[in-house]
Amino acid sequence: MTSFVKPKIRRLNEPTNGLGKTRADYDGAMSTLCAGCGHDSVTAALARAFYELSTDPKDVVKVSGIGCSSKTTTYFLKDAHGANTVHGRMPSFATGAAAVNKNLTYVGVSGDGDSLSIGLGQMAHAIRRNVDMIYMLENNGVYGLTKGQFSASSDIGSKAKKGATNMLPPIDPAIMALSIGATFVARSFSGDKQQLVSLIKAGIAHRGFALIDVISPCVSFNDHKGSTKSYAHTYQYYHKAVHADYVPPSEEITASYDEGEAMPVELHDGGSILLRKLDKDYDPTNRASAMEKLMQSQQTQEILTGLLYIDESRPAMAEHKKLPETPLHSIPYSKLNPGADALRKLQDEFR
Amino acid sequence: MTSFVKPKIRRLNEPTNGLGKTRADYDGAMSTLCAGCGHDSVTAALARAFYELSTDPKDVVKVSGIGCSSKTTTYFLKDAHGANTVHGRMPSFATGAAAVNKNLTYVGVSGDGDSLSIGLGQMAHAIRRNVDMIYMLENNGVYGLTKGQFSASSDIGSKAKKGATNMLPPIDPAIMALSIGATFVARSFSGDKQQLVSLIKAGIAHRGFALIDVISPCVSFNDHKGSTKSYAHTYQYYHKAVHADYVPPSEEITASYDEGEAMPVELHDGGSILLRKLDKDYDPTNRASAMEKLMQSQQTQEILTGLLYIDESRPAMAEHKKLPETPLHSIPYSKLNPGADALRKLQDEFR
Amino acid sequence: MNGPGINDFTLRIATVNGTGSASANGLLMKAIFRMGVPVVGKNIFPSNIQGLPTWYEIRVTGDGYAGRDGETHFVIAMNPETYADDLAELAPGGVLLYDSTWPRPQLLSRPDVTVLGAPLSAMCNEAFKAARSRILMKNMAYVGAAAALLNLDLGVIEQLVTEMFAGKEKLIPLNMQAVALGHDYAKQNFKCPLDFRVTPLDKTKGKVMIDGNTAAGIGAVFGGATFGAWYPITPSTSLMDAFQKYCEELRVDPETGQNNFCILQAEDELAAAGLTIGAAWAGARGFTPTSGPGVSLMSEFIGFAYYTEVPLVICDIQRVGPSTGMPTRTQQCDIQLCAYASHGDTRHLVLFPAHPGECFEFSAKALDLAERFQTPVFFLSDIDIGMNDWMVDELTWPEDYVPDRGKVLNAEQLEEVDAFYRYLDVDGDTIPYRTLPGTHPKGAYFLRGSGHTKLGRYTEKGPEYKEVVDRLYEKWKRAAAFMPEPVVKKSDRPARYGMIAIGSSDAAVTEARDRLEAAGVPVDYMRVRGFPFSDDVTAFIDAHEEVFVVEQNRDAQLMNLLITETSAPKEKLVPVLHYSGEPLNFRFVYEAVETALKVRKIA
Amino acid sequence: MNGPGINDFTLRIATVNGTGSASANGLLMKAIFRMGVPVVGKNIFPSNIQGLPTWYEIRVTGDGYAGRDGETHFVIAMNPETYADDLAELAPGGVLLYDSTWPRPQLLSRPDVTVLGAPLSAMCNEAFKAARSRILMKNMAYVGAAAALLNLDLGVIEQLVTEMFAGKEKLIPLNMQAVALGHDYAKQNFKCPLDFRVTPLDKTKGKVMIDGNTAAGIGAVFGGATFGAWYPITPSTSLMDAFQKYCEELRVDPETGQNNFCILQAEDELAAAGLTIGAAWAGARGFTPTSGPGVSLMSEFIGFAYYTEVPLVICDIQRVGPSTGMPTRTQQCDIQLCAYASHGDTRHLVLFPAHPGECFEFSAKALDLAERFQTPVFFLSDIDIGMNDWMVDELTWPEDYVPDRGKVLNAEQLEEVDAFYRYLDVDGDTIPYRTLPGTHPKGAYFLRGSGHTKLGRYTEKGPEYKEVVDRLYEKWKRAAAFMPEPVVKKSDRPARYGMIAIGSSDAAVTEARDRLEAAGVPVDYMRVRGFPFSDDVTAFIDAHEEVFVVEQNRDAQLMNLLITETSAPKEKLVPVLHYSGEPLNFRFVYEAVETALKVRKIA
Ligand SMILES: Cc1ncc(C[n+]2csc(CCOP(=O)(O)OP(=O)(O)O)c2C)c(N)n1
Ligand SMILES: Cc1ncc(C[n+]2csc(CCOP(=O)(O)OP(=O)(O)O)c2C)c(N)n1
Ligand code: SF4
Ligand code: SF4
Ligand SMILES: [Mg+2]
Ligand SMILES: [Mg+2]
Repeated sequence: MTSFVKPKIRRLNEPTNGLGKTRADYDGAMSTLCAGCGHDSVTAALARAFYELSTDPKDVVKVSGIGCSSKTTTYFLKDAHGANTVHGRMPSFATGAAAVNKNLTYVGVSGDGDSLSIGLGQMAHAIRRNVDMIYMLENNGVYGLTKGQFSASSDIGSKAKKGATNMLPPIDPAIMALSIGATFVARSFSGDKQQLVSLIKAGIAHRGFALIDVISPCVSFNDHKGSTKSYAHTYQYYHKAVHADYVPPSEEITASYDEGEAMPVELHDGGSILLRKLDKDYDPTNRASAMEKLMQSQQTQEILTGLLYIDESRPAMAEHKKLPETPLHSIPYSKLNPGADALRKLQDEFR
Repeated sequence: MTSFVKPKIRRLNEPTNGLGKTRADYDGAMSTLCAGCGHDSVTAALARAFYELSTDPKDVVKVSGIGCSSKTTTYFLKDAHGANTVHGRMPSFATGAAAVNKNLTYVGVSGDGDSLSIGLGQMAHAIRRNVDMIYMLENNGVYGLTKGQFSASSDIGSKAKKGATNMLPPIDPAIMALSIGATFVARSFSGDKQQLVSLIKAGIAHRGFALIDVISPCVSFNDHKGSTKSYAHTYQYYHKAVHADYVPPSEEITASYDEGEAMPVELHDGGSILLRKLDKDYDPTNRASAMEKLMQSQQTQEILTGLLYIDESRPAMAEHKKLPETPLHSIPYSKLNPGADALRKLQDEFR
Repeated sequence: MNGPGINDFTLRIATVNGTGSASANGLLMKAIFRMGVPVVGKNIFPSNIQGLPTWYEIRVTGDGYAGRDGETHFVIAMNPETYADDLAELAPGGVLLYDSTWPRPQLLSRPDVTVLGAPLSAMCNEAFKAARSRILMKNMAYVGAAAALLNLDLGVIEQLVTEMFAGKEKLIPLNMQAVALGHDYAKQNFKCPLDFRVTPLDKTKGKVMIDGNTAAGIGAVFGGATFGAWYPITPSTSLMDAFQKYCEELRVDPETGQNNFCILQAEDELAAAGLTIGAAWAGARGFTPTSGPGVSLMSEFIGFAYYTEVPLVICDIQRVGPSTGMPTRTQQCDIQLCAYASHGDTRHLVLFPAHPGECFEFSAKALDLAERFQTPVFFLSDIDIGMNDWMVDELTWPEDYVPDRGKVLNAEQLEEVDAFYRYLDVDGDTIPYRTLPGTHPKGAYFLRGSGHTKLGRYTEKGPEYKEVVDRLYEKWKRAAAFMPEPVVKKSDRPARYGMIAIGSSDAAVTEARDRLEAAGVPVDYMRVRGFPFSDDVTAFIDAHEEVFVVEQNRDAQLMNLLITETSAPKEKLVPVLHYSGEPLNFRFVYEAVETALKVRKIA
Repeated sequence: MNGPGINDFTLRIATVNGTGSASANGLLMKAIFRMGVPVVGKNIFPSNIQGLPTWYEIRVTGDGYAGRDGETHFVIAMNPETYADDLAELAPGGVLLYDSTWPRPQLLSRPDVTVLGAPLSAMCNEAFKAARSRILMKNMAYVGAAAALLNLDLGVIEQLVTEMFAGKEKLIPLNMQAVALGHDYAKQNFKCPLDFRVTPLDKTKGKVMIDGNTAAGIGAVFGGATFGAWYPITPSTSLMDAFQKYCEELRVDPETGQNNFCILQAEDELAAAGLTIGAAWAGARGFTPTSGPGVSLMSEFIGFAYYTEVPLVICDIQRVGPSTGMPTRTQQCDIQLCAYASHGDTRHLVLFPAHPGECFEFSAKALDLAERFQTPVFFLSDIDIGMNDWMVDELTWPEDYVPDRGKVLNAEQLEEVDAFYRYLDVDGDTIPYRTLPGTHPKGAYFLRGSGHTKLGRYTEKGPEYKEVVDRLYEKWKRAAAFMPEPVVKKSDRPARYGMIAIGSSDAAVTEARDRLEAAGVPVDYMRVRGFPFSDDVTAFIDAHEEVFVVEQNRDAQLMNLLITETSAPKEKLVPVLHYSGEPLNFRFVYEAVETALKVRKIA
């Protein structure tokens, strides 16, 4: 019952990234999820994205709440610090951690139960603060770990494995995030690795909070007929709206693209995100219109995916809090201690 | 420091309502808020609405959280049961109370701190459940009772009394509510009593959760220049979109109205709400378009008021939970006790 | 102390979760039960859904003891991952059966145990086609082998299989075929039955095998609960599942189709508390099941209910803490929390059921106490009681039971009173009257968690504030007399030593006491069933030289409560602490007491 | 015991909040302080913003006692709403001054006090035009009248007014005009000064008047805190206000304009805890101020920090509980909660500062302890300490102070170790090493509130789980030696009786002790400053026949901790409980002890 570390065997001529690391260097402990669980695909996509970005794993911080989804932070990037916090409260923990050292990359992993019920307030407020992190919401419409209760993302009419029908309207994380000022809102599907990897890379590059709502089916409790979060249902209603490719600062955008259909969004790090609209009249830089599309898609059950909204203009928390370059833990005490003189002077008003 | 009960002096020929009660019969204890506080006007509007509806005060249940706004539940309808709960958790308490007796009217009173920070999750989930209650969010952009911190409804750029500038995007309760499936969303201003009283009456008549976001300025901590929740700012940017009049079941709709501009919404109690669009292309029965208008108004700082969205079709909690006519506390034990035979039979599987 | 013997041994089945072994294990246990032999079943499962080690332990206990033994005599090892542990677990002389489709010579490393290999997978793969059914059938095959080795009645097994597949009859022969595979293999290859085995008795008549959460859920139905709210958390979830199931079966109005109950899944535990308090304030009899983390989250609301005097029943099914801890392992580690939860001066009523029979009784009792005393009441159970099947007397409900709704004024009564004051102790019993919304204008009052006078008005005046909280203290003290009285098992001879325990420790402590007495150490035992403690508890401690307080936590929480909340001298109390997460066993208690007494004798 | 006299009396000013009286009252207190005479100021304010009764109490205490007297000798009654109470409050022989613009004959109902009427409103209305300034000037007018009656130095008052209106100089003469109005009226109409009055001394040199929250905020700045998160709640808000103020003044990098700190306003207390724990885990020295309801809400996270061993400083500024209670009144009612907060077996470190000087010192100390022991530390203050101005020695910071960051491995150290295991006690001091994110791949580990081994791996095995929680217990015990040692005030003569107190009770208990001794009852006094208790505490109890435990709550929470967490016999401890919400006064303590001892003598 201890967590098993995957055996590390490097193959001959195995491809490596800019840091000379192989894809396996981005693995973590062996998964203890159910065979076929969507979450394992998301884990793989995260590892792949970091591999492709040539991120040094030690510069990543992984944070999660509680749930099957939240367990996955142990299953990738074993060389990164990680934390399983308490249920629904990962956002505050992640925000606190992110405030300390703005030079690391923060990955939050959560579930629909963890984020939309017990954790709704915290997620919303992390969005407001525009904390510089990527937030993977592994959305299966159900509480996996506690065996199959409806979550707040269940659609009206969706059926539970035991037969009950959900009567309450869903909280769509993408719509909710847009409604309170999120700066990066994406949706994807654990079954579409290519799209997911692209979005993760874009999300990491984004300045501020990047939400990726990933439909990630639960094979044990929500993959049956009548569920609107099953593999089958997701494949059927899956609709790609906007494809996003992250282009690092070093690379020039060479791909030719048709003005009306694709556009680059410049990032603060000098790189850019190249957007390809698969849906012509969808504008992922216009909040009101993105919202309109999303609300329409709710009516038609369509699952709109891709980079649904991006706004690079709003400062991230590190900026509006004027956080220093040096991590808070490494500022020398001599800089923190205002000194005896200052102490004497400030007491003038107390005499 | 005990709460003072207002002296009750009935004047000669004082007007009375259908129950023979005067407006003063809808009063409560004397307010201990600051002179000029917007919340006192909301209190007055609530008392007036109940008076005009000829509601028997004893059939009303008042519930609130903690804050200046939340104190106001003592300041009206002294003959109704009321409860000041804990900070941000009124929605759950109110939901529990409402589940017991579907024949009473439930009024929640809260503040922007109470509802949008500590209480965001609970408010959202009460909305999802479509609890049959009216929810007054007395919104002053500030924590009044704790002396002036920004709340989550503060607009970007709004200035605190002590000088700080808010950098975080606001949570607009109306937008948030729409985004998660609210069935009645209105906005008003403590300074516009007439609109407020109409909306309250409509909200009470609505089946399900009726949110009224009331801009209710805090004269002590957020009524200065630079605040976007001051009286002056609100008057300046105030924009009425849709007027709503509640028409009780007994009355016929006699007012003539122009088809394009006004429309009646039929209520489950046989009455109706007569909508008058003051903004021609605003459709308060279309969620996506209401959302669009609201998001646009955020850009222009316009404060869109009136009945912003209504949907009478979705069942309220009492319906989807199949709550009985008899309050849960009065079902005789003989009906609750399945009896010895049933007990014997159900144990067959345990042998 | 005792070795394995006829109708006296422990069997442990090691499998992987998510492989369907749970029903096979239940079948084994039920078969023994139906043969009239008392059994104890303990499920040791991991906190995940599929693929991790899981154990099911069956103690065959002809004497009828309800706790664990502490030794394992027979292991069915179906999970190679845990072979080593399973082998180590066996008492000398024990037997291990494993799936020898893949032979494991290292299992022979212990000369003092017998290892039997049966090629269960091979046989099932040969006999069955579908991949999933091969896995499931392997489980039935070990049931067959165990039946042969332990002398189980195949007819009883067939009957159970038949019941299990009611509605899917064509599965019955397939499953019996698998049973036969294992059974025949064992018969042909091993000396069957083993020396320790089952022989029919007549000791389970009038008994049921039920888990405490189910029993508590049924108790809430019969106790007249009309409201329940919860946020899912292991190990409390099945309590609400049971309440919901039986409400839906038994409480829907046949004429209107309306529900004579309301169950709400909350968005978190803070909301679950708020929902329950709101409903109780409005007059419903309600409760909320949870576990330690939930109680922590409810803390603010618990203090609110205490101070505003709203009935509130919280069923805390304890699991290993602190923090998330081991969510599928058992402990008694929230005793102190439940006694005093919330900031400020707060103290609550706590019930300590010891088995599913009491869960059934106390879940209704908790509702009665909460409404009578208008205060939070904790129903403090744990995983061991809540999620394991225990053999208890068939549940029966008192014909004359009337729910105690406490002091609630109705419209007629209000009509008659001059004035109603919510917090006035009009008749000196420390409990004021309350009213429900919608009853009568005279009954209207304002509930607040801020300072209030005995008339119910807001106050910031010290003396007015004190008057109310002083009464609350008196009310709490008075409740001691209304708690279920302690259960005492006295030694036949005068005993210098005593033992005190609560809840799920009872079974092991009872057995340890009997065996200590049999071994010449007379010990009296008091099982405490409620907090605040009655004077009997002090008297019991006073009457003994030394009292061992047996409990399942690190910090001696019950002992600390006994120290501060009785007048007994603390020097007399000796902690016996077990907190590994597995249910307590009698050997642990026996040895702890024996060792302590030896030390005394030497010193 | 003592009557009013020169430099020894209590003045109480009754006003309505929101009328600007706070600055006038502060002025009066400061004037006395500047005259070299020690003062004690207590602000008794309502939980609203405007329009309710509020009192400011100034004790003039030539002897330098820092607590309340318990009697009132002079009342400035400016709030007709509370005239009756204010009159009743006066000790016989006392004086009441009121605004006789509206004469109140009923104030003459007590023959044993002197009532003085001054038409303050009338005079101000005549002298000043603007409505708001009339209200404000009335406050200055009572300052003037008080100055005349109490012999205050007008020069000092003028100096204070000048400082107060720095930058708005044209207000100075106006305010002094109002002072003169009151002063002259009093001189002309009353016998000035009164018998009890102020005469200059030299006892305030090197002293400052500061409140505990401000001092704690400054302490956190000097202690090197870089992170703070909070959700606003009375009475803790001003602690973070102070930290923020001085950070902004003293901690912004002059070159880059970047902040060498981060302060986050949380969305609630659960988030405040999460933010602080997250920041601490990532390496910042952080803290979160709150009050009782906040601690309740943080409970789950507190257990998480305890079990995962993340440093966490919570400043609990206590107010009257339970529930919302009286949020602007003081109590010591969260002692037990802070000692054990959260479900499961949890126990924490608690510091008990007794005055702003210690707030300054202990807020840094709390950071040191939290980082050294990698565990939650409570800084347990209350409204009385936190929000009232106390006279304390000028704050000085030790030149050689170095923050204790505890056992953190940096990149070089990690490079050298074979392997890093988060929960391994490598050097036997019960404290493992930790690492910070971003340091070194070898330092990576996974933090979890679920079962983990000493190597930091997930586990559901009892023995592995126990190994870690057993070490946690040892670690907690070891911390006792690192807590600030108790402060003992011994009687000159051998004393049969002792007193124990913590925090804000200290001032009153110290004075009561002195006066008991003076009255012939020798009593020793130990002030406890930290939990877990050191052995000195047990020794102190052992050394006395009877020990009075003085505390400000209903349930004797400190006494209960002493009973369970020391080996002292509980029979020796006698509770002295004060919980009306007003700060403790020495008379209460004196009388409680005297009465108890009288009973002993009789019995
Ligand atoms: C405070 C608290 N309450 C309840 C739980 C029980 N719990 C664990 S995970 C979970 C829900 C997980 O659902 P989700 O976040 O959707 O994750 P999934 O398992 O579906 O991936 C719950 C309710 C808990 N661990 N802590
Ligand atoms: C658990 C808890 N945390 C903090 C507080 C302190 N508190 C009281 S009211 C309030 C904010 C009120 O703001 P809002 O809801 O906007 O009401 P307003 O006073 O502005 O009307 C806060 C933080 C509290 N009472 N309880
Ligand atoms: S229960 Fe569902 S969510 Fe959890 S691991 Fe299994 S498939 Fe995944
Ligand atoms: S502080 Fe603000 S919100 Fe509170 S009563 Fe005064 S004006 Fe109203
Ligand atoms: Mg889920
Ligand atoms: Mg507000």
